[in-house]
Amino acid sequence: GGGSEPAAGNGGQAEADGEALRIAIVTSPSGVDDGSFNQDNYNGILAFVENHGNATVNAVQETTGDVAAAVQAVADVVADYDVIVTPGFQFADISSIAKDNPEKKFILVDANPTPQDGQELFDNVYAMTFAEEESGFFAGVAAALETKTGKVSVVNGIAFPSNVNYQWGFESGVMYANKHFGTSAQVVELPSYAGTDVTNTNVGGNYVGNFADPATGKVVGNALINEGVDILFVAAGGSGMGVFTAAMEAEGIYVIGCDVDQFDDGVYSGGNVILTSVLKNMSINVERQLNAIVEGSFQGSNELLRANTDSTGFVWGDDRHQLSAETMEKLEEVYELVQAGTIVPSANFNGHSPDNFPGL
Amino acid sequence: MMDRMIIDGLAFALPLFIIAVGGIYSERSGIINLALEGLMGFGAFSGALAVVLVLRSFPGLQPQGIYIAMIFAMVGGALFATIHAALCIYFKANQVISGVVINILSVSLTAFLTRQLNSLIFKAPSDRFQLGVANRITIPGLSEIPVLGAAFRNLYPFQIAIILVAVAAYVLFEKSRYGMRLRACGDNPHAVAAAGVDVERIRFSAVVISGALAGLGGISFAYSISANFSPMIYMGYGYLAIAALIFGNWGMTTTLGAALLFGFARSGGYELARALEMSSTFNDITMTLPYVLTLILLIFFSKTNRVPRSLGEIYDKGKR
Amino acid sequence: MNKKNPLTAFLGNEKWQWLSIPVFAVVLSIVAGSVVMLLMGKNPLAAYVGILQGAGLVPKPNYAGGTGMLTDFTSFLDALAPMIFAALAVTVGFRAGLFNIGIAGQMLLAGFFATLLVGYSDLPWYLAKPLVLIIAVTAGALAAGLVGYLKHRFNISEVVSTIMMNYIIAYVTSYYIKSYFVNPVSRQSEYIQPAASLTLKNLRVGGVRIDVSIGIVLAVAAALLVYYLLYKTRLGFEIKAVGANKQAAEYAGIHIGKTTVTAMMISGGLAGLAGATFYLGHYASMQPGVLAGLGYDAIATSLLGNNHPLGVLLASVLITTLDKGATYMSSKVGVVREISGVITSLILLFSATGTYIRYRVNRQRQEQKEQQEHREPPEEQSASPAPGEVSAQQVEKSREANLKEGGDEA
Amino acid sequence: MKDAMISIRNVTKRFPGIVANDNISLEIRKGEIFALLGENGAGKSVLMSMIFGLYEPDEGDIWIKGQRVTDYSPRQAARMGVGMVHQHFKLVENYTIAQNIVLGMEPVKKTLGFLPLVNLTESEKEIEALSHRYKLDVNPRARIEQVNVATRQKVEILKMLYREADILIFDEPTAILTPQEIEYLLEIIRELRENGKTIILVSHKLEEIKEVADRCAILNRGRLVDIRDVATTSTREMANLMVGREVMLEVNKPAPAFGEVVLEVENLRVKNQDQVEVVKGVSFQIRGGEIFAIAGVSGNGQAEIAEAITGLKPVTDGTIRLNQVEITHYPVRQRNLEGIAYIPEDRQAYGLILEDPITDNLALKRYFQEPFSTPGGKLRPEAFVSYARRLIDTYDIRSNRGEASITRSLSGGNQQKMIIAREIEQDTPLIIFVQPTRGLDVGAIENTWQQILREREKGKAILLISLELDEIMALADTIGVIYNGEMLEIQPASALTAMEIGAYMMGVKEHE
Ligand SMILES: Nc1ncnc2c1ncn2[C@@H]1O[C@H](COP(=O)(O)OP(=O)(O)OP(=O)(O)O)[C@@H](O)[C@H]1O
Ligand SMILES: Nc1ncnc2c1ncn2[C@@H]1O[C@H](COP(=O)(O)OP(=O)(O)OP(=O)(O)O)[C@@H](O)[C@H]1O
Ligand SMILES: [Mg+2]
Ligand SMILES: [Mg+2]
Repeated sequence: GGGSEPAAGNGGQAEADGEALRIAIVTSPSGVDDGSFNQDNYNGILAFVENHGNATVNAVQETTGDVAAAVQAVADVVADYDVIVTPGFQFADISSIAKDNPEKKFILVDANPTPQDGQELFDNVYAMTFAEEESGFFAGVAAALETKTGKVSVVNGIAFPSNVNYQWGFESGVMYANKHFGTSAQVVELPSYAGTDVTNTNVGGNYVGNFADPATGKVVGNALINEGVDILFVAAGGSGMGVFTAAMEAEGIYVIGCDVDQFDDGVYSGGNVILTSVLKNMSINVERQLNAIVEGSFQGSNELLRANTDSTGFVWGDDRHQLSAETMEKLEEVYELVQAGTIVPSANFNGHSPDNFPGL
Repeated sequence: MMDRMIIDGLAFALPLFIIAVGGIYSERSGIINLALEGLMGFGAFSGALAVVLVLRSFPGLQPQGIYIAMIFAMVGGALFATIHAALCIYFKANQVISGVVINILSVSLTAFLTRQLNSLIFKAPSDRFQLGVANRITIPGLSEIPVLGAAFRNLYPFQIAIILVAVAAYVLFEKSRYGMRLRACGDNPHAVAAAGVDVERIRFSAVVISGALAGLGGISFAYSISANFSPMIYMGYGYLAIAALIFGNWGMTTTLGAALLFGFARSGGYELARALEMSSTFNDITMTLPYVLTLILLIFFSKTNRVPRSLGEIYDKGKR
Repeated sequence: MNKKNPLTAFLGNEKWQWLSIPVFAVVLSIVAGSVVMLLMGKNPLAAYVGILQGAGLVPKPNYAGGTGMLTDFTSFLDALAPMIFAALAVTVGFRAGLFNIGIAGQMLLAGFFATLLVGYSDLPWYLAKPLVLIIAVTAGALAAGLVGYLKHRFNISEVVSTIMMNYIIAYVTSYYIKSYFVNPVSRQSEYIQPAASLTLKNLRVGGVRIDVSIGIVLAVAAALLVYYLLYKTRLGFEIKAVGANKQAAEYAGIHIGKTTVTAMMISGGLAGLAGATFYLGHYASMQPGVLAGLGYDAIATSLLGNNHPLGVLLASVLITTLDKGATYMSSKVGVVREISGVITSLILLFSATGTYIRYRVNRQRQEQKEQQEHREPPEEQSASPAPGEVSAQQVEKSREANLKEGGDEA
Repeated sequence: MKDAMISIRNVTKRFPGIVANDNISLEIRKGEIFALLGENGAGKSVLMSMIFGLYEPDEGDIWIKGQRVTDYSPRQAARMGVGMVHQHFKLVENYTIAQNIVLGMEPVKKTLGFLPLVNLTESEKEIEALSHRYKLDVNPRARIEQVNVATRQKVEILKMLYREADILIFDEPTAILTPQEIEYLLEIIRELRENGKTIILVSHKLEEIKEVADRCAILNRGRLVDIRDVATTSTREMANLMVGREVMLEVNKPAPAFGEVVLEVENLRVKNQDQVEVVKGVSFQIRGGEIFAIAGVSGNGQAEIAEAITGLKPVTDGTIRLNQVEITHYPVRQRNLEGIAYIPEDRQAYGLILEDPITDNLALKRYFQEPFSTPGGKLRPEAFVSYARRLIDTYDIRSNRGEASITRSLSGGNQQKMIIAREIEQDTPLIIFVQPTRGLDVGAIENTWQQILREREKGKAILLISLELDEIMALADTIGVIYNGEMLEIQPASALTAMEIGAYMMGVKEHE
């Protein structure tokens, strides 16, 4: 499958040889070929390996999805590698391993390391999180510009901060388009699928209530389509596949993918339901950090990555989206504003709301 | 709202039903079939693989994809079921255990093969086979009936296939020579053997049929829920089918009732949640509706339940 | 084939068949697994050694900071405990003729209540830990006891009710976890207090981190206890009788309902302990709505252990080894982790044929024996009086007292 | 030789620990009635099963109609015209009688021009006619689970007749039929012979053999003892050959010495599982030292009376008193302890746990007491073993591996002996015997009868439920006749003749 050459065996020797970096990517259940989140990280590593001939990468999978199990999986293999890439919030606790293994480097994606005895930063851990609200914002703008029925929606998994960020970012984007581009899109929410965030505040939106329940995802999708929604922004993990199915089965409905380019998931007999995908650019950031390691410039830190480092964004390739040229133009326009920090879309805990944020 | 409840309820109930019919075949022949979950999954895997392979060479067949998938899902499910049949019938394994083992094997094997095949054959690492969606069919005339007309609207092709297959399965089971012998095997295989009928052959074929039917149900779920095959197909619907057939007292029509109950309780639960405007956190609670309802109904209906008499007994010719 | 076949000789010793036949099944599946591995172009030996290394049973070539073989081994023991409990739960059910498919649900319920009631409290360890055990046993026993009651009172198949309850428990606990004690980062329940944990985590022995599992001690004790209970006590006799023939048990005056519910409660109690050592031991938090796969694997483990408590101990070691060692093996050999799942299922598949192997082997041995006996004519039958003749004399005697002389023709 | 329908040549069949058939050779001629007798466990059923293809001989071979059979199975046997009525019924319980009879050769009719569907309307008529012809009246549409044991026996016979086999094996077909039914059956057998069929009859009832058979073979412990012409052999000789000693089936019953009333049943009403009242206000008393027999045709509620007294079936009305204590609603265990022993009719379903060893089964009603377990609830395996050894010895229970034998491997007769042994050893004031000698050989019957009488001597109250009038006449002090759930007559045994009882059993009221 995803794994390549065995890296174990001749331990310390390889390390002396500066270039022969041994990399492991440890993933939670879905593995490196999930066509999504994990795969994007893996692609970053593969790109690096391509340019550094004798670097090796091994894919290791943890099958339960439990946080303790995730950390255990890292602990099981860490001795055999120089760098461990861990995509996913499940791996926040690797900080304990990092502390014990100062010579190993860790690239943690989508979470900050769990503090150990009050220590929040670790010299050997580069943790990247993304401003999901920015990606959501681009989705919102695109949806508002492209809708025919004037009704758009966002579907999420559970109202954890990352999901609320996507939701509010999306709503911010719709608001922005309505105000600045003369659209009049309405964000449809089903009261019965409203989310309650981690502070127990009702945040509205459409939450499936689960990340691995495509059946309910489809029910939510259908319900929204029934309400007249024609563009759905889907950030709901595995449950999202159900929303895609609902869209494929209906006529003239489009979805906006998230995290990675999901164009291939949208293919069906009638064409493709993916309008576009909004991104967290994990692969380029993973590759950047791997390069930093070989160059010796690696520095542990906890980074919230934004558009200003091209870390959030949307799909550009012409054959990977179905936006009109006009919409693309407007998206590029707002992209620059977001990059510049002029627009700061509302997020779960940044103090702004979708109808009142800087740049609106 | 009623419409949606009927349409969604049916789309869920029918695949569940056909899996349960598979279970009935096996169990009424005397072989406990806890392997339905695994058979369903392996069937779905086979169907999906076939579709992906065919479409690679003949992309023009996209609209026929679902039919290809259904046929191969039945073939795959049937082939995989031979393991259960051989274990239970020729190797005299404990049938409960064999079923559980088949399930474990199915999950790991399909996950493993999906990955291997994707990277080996398609050179595109992935953990799933993309299926595309099924077109939906509305039957003119019948669909105009008020309220109940919904049952004839927005049908998946597999629903119609399931109904056809189920009718055939019913006739074979209840009216044919084979069916009569099969049901007798579940009651007293020694009587069947003494009548000069090969019990082992009957049981083997019954288990194989159960695999085919479970496979058909599995590919239907794959199409209707996520439009792809991935290990996510193992959501316990095979076990639910077992519950339905026991609830249905191992009879076909009663099991259809049980499956419909599950389907409508499920879609009804969604509608109820929507009507009450409860927040999404309560989803978990409304999702329990079919299961709670089943338990309560079982209290009233289980008293008369009659397990096939020889179910689970290892058949030994010389047994006295 | 009919000559002295060493395999028959090895497998034929009935006293050791409980062990020799599963071992044979395991060997077969290791061979089959090797073939798969070779087909994939991987070295099977390295893979199997890798599994043992990962489980801490064989040293790895190198260890990361703060870890050693002991780390892996203690972690293995920690994972072993819930497996033993869960498989024992299945065993007890089987013995009573009940198929407890609800282990996963009972584990979850037990873990949930123990976590909710004790996991977040400030109780000192000497109160918290026993309380966790008590609550877990109670929750598991009550949930399974209900299944037993429904079975007896309403004739509801335990297979159906446990499946239904698995779903209900998973959804309801999921609702509470997500609503009241979820950790927004990990997306599962908040970690429990160390005082409530059944595993003493991150202790250091000579600079090496180890997890000391209290559960494993309890689990081994539980296996011995269950053995004693099932094979050496009155209750065990009753459970067996009910499991083997309900009508006969009832006829013998055994209270079917009480025995059914008791057996189910013991099974559920053990499942509860599996839940405690799983959710408040090996792990320290719960994933909402997820039923532990362990609950199903335990069914197969129980079989591999021949549904015998002591066999279950060995089988649990084997299955846990495969599971624990899989990650390291997959990293070392460079195969997907699922291959270990495939091997596990192969083992189970082959061991499911154990009865058959036993039957064949015994038959063959019997034939060999009888062929030998046949060569020298059977002495025993003519020499010593057969039991029937002895009693015939007794009958003669009693006949004198009870029968009057005469023919039997009408 | 040329008219040998079946030829068994040096056949040996072994089971673990036992040689069930030891080098047996015999020939069965066309058109004869050949009887096979022998003690319980002598190997009769095994031999028959080999002729029917259920077992394969370990050594030797079987020739049928001059053809050596290889790769033999019931299917093959059926093709060669061999039919068999099995000792343990092989019936599909949830099928109708007609369905059972046609199973394996179901008539199909093209429906809609192409679908071959099973159609039983014709067969049902045929079967009805067949059953009239042979006076084996059954309703072809009745389900097996709803009919009594005698009817099931008739179905087994009809099954074979329907198949028009020309070699017919009857393995103890008369064990549970009424005298009239037995008469009919023997007539049928004769008629079949007239029609040129070859018949093998396995039976413990020597008079039957004497009445119909031409020749008989006697088996003892798997070996063929002798083959005799029936006409020149007395039943007494047959019994001698079979048991190896003199057997007398006439009992010397000492004069009764009745004690206190032990069991008192008043106005007992019981419903069956379909909520139909099957015992309708029955009252009777049994005194110590008294054998009270309930005579009646099978299915008239006698089994339910026994089950109500032992607590296995709930009582809808009435009272049951044991030694003046009302036990109507006591649980089973408490009744056992108060003093009821019970030999049930269906030993395989109720009396025994077939998969368990003899030890556990013999202690099934005692395991919870000293010395089998400690007051703390720990079992004492030594006690189980020594107790089992004693009973095996005392009651002549024959098995392949002594007390460790799995109960299922015992022959039917020996299983019955186990139950009788266990229950008598309970030493209770009341013992209920239901069909105690069903399927037993003469030697064992004699033995059992003696045991029953010995218990009577000890002052036990004994309830005997039997279909065998002989048995009732031989043993009973008092006889009650049950018909359709009602006790028609209760009289001292001396006041009733077999004819009168027979009449009451058919439902004739009063002295007409
Ligand atoms: N399947 C079997 N497995 C083991 N032993 C068996 C089996 N079948 C028969 N036997 C043994 O073979 C012997 C002969 O049994 P069989 O049933 O032929 O006796 P039988 O003469 O028919 O006795 P009965 O009059 O009690 O029916 C018995 O000792 C029995 O225990
Ligand atoms: N399928 C069945 N399952 C359980 N019990 C049954 C079934 N069919 C019949 N019975 C029970 O068997 C008995 C009928 O058998 P039978 O006609 O021999 O009754 P009986 O009056 O007890 O006669 P006897 O004791 O003289 O044989 C009834 O008690 C009936 O409830
Ligand atoms: Mg016999
Ligand atoms: Mg009866």
